[in-house]
Amino acid sequence: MEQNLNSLNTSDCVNRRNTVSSYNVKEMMSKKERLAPGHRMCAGCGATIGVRAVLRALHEEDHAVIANATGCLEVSSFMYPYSAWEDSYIHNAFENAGATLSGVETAYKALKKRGKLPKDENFKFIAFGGDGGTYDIGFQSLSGAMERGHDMVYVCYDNGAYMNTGIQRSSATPMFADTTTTPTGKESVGKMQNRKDLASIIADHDVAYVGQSTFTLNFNDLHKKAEKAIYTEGASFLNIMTPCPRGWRYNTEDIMEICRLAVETCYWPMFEVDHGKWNLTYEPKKKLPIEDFLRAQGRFKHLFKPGNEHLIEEFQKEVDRRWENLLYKCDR
Amino acid sequence: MARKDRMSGNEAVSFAIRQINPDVMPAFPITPSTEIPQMVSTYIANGEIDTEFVPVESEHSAMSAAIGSEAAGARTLTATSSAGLALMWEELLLAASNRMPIALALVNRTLSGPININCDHSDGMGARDTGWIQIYAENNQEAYDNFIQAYPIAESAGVHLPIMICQDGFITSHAVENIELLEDEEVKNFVGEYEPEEFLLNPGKPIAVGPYSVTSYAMEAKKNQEIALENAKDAVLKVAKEFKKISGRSYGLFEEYKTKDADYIMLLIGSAAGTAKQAVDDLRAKGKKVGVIKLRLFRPFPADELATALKGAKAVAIMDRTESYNGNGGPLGSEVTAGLFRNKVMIDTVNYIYGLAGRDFTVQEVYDIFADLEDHIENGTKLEQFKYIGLR
Amino acid sequence: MNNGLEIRWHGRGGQGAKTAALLLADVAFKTGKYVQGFPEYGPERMGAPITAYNRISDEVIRVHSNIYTPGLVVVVDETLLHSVDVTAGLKEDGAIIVNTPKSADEIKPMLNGYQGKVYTVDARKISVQALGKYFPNSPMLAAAVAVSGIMKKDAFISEMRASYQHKFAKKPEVIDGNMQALELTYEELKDVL
Amino acid sequence: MRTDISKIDEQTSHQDLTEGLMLFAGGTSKQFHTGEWRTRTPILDQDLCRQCMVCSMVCPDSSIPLKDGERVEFDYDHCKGCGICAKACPFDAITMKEGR
Repeated sequence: MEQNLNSLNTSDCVNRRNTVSSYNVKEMMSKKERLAPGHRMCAGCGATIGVRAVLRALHEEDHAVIANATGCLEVSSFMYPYSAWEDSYIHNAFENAGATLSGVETAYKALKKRGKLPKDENFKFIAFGGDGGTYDIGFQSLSGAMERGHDMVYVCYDNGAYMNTGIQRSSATPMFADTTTTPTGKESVGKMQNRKDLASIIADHDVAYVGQSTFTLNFNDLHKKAEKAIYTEGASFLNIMTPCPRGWRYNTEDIMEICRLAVETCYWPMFEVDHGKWNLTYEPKKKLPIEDFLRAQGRFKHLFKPGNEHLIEEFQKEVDRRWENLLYKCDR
Repeated sequence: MARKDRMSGNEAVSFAIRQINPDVMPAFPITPSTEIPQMVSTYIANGEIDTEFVPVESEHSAMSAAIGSEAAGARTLTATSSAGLALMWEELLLAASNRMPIALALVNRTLSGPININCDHSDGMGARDTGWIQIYAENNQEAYDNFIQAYPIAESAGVHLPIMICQDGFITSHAVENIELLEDEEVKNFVGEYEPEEFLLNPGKPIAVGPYSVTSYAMEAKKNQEIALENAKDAVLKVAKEFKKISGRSYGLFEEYKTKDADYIMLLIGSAAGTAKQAVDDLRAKGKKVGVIKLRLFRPFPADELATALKGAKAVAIMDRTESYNGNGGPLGSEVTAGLFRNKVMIDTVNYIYGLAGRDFTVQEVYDIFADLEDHIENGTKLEQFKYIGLR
Repeated sequence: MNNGLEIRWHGRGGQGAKTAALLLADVAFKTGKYVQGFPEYGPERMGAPITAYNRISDEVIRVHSNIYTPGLVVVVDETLLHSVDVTAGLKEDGAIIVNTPKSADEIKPMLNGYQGKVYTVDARKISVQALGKYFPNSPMLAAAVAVSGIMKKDAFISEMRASYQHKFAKKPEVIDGNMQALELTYEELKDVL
Repeated sequence: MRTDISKIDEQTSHQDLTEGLMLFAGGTSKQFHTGEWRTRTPILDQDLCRQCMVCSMVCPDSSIPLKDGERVEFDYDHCKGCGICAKACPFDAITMKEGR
């Protein structure tokens, strides 16, 4: 386990300094930036933090083709004639980043085979989609691409709702979240269903590699998973929690704390499935109560009204159940 | 040298694909086009071609993957029919707006509902405004010849648009008929290598495809796409001219059959044209001045050229093998009459809907239609301008 | 269509009537004719009545409609006579071939008063004798060629040998049986043609 | 045929736009200055900075560049002033100032 290298404790500077130096952050950060500034994402957006972390895992000598599902990231990062992408980039539609990139990857195979591309130039293939384009409308296309085993990585930047269209619920939205299609009211306490566990579903496609991660202060966990996903032959999937200050209703600067709480409460477990082997990549020393994560966000404000304690209990039960289930899968 | 053979329309298109050996083919099976991906897969399995086949999980993904592959710099095609084309609809628009010269073998079949597997043109006509070049075939020979001309047209400078090569489901796709095939080498030379100037997989020369566009650019982009589609008309003629050199077979925007002195002309698309030509021969033998125009290129639509070709006729039967549900006729009827009006060719027209969902269209019905037109002109019999034929 | 022959096949899904029609197109093509072979398609599965067609001509064939006034009808399954009007539109100077152990005279009353020529072939007997199994399409194909006279027997036999050698390259044991079935069919029809 | 986006703006006529609105170039967004959006501005105290690079990692706008292995001044042309870097800095070397 790597949790020692991967501490999330923001109050311990010394520990953090050790952590940071342990995977040569300087070297990592000195790499050429592959996501240019000047894109139109909201100030404080989690998605582009995630994109940058994933792209840093690309080896500098390798080229990439990035595919992007319609969503915040796409409309903000390639608004004609401004592209934030230093690599080749293709946006096609909302529901088909998986299929589109599988076409690109197949073309690469075909052109390489026929000697139409330089032998010594390598391309990697990375798709980015939000949870709408991944869990929901793009699910079939993703499932198909994963099942066919294209040598690509599909990265879901999961911010738990359709943020691009104005914070409508998705199947990744957590239970009880207040969204514009699950608004709270006299007869409603927000979304009624638990979120879909997409990382497990993709793992059950028997793909080469699946990783679930989010932002830790040193980004070591995410970096390693991204590198494994990109450089493991075959289809890989990364599920990255990328908070959305607008949809979750927190102050932009708090993003790292939100991520820490998600992980420490076991709301967002950090794990990977490497060729079918489940590994827990981080285990909190002391699991925090879920209300710590919920309280930090405006979308759960109604849960803290008197009389709604049972809802938080229910949420906690679900988190516990999923965590136990994960421990079992990871043979812990 | 030409080789005489016999094969079905699906076999003919698959054979053309074998001779072209494109880079990538994503496809999902649907009757009656299913045989095409099957046959291509068999060619690949036998090592006759080395196209990469992507067995996608839907037609939407087929066209999505095709766009990805074409943008990546690979010559790409797919095949489909009916609901498959309908499921692709969003992607058809994107293939065109992204200016991807993808080829699609469309085996025409009616759209649901009711669900039915037989031929009409509701699928192709439903996609008529997606920005694709559309070419229709009368028989297996034309399906083959058109497919060989597809890439040279689509990849032409100033065009760069996707192309749909259509043939009638079952009627030609599953009917074995005589055909003349070109030699592999002739086809290979004719189609040539695909060498796009800019593509995703060009190391060190990144491109970006599929932007969000604010209004200030989007309308201009659509105009550019329209210009490219207009340019396709010249490309179709130019490629046809070259094709004649290797095949001896002539193609244009449409075929005029005994129309020069014709008083009555039937204008139609696809396999029924052959039936109509047979009827014209029979009627000519009886002294009737009748003719047929078979439209080959439906998109871009040769409105002016058709108006000129129809100018001398007394009346025209415009045949649509699809219902438009607009209360005003079929797509061919609407477009031809608009073209006639704009060119101030004021002749009588009747727009017939025929052959929906596989309803047979017979020589006898062609006789009947010409008789109706003649009766209308000679005796002043009133004739509805929009009617069904072959309906119980 | 001038100077051509139009043939309609009646069979049941899975019996090979469609294949027989395509094989007949193949054979006729080899003689330099213009041909068409096409089934009438629906979602029918095994056992349902199906129809297939052939046009064979010395001139280019352009008509793409079904055949309504055939010169020859081939019935691959006798039981269809009860449910399908197999002689509909059949020309009186044409002919019908029925796969049955019965004689032509026994079949005639079942044909809605059809006055043209009637031939019968016991394809089951022939097939079982030649192949050990019931595959009616080789005998019925031979009968169609023999009755229509679209090509001479010798030419037909040699064409079919080549065709079977190609088709059954991986199952050579089937070739001789099929060839024998063709011969037996000619034998059976010898006296009536 | 590489795209020079300085020749493309909202007045450009249709003939002069790129085919299919494709862009034959990468990273052109640098020419769009999102720093304009900023209402709070991060300020670095060089003395407190230990060059741990956390700020650069957490920046959503790629606006904390490195030079020769050291973080240099903020890219104020693009920084939107979200404040993530200031909060994440383990050494309190970044403070947010109101205004641009």
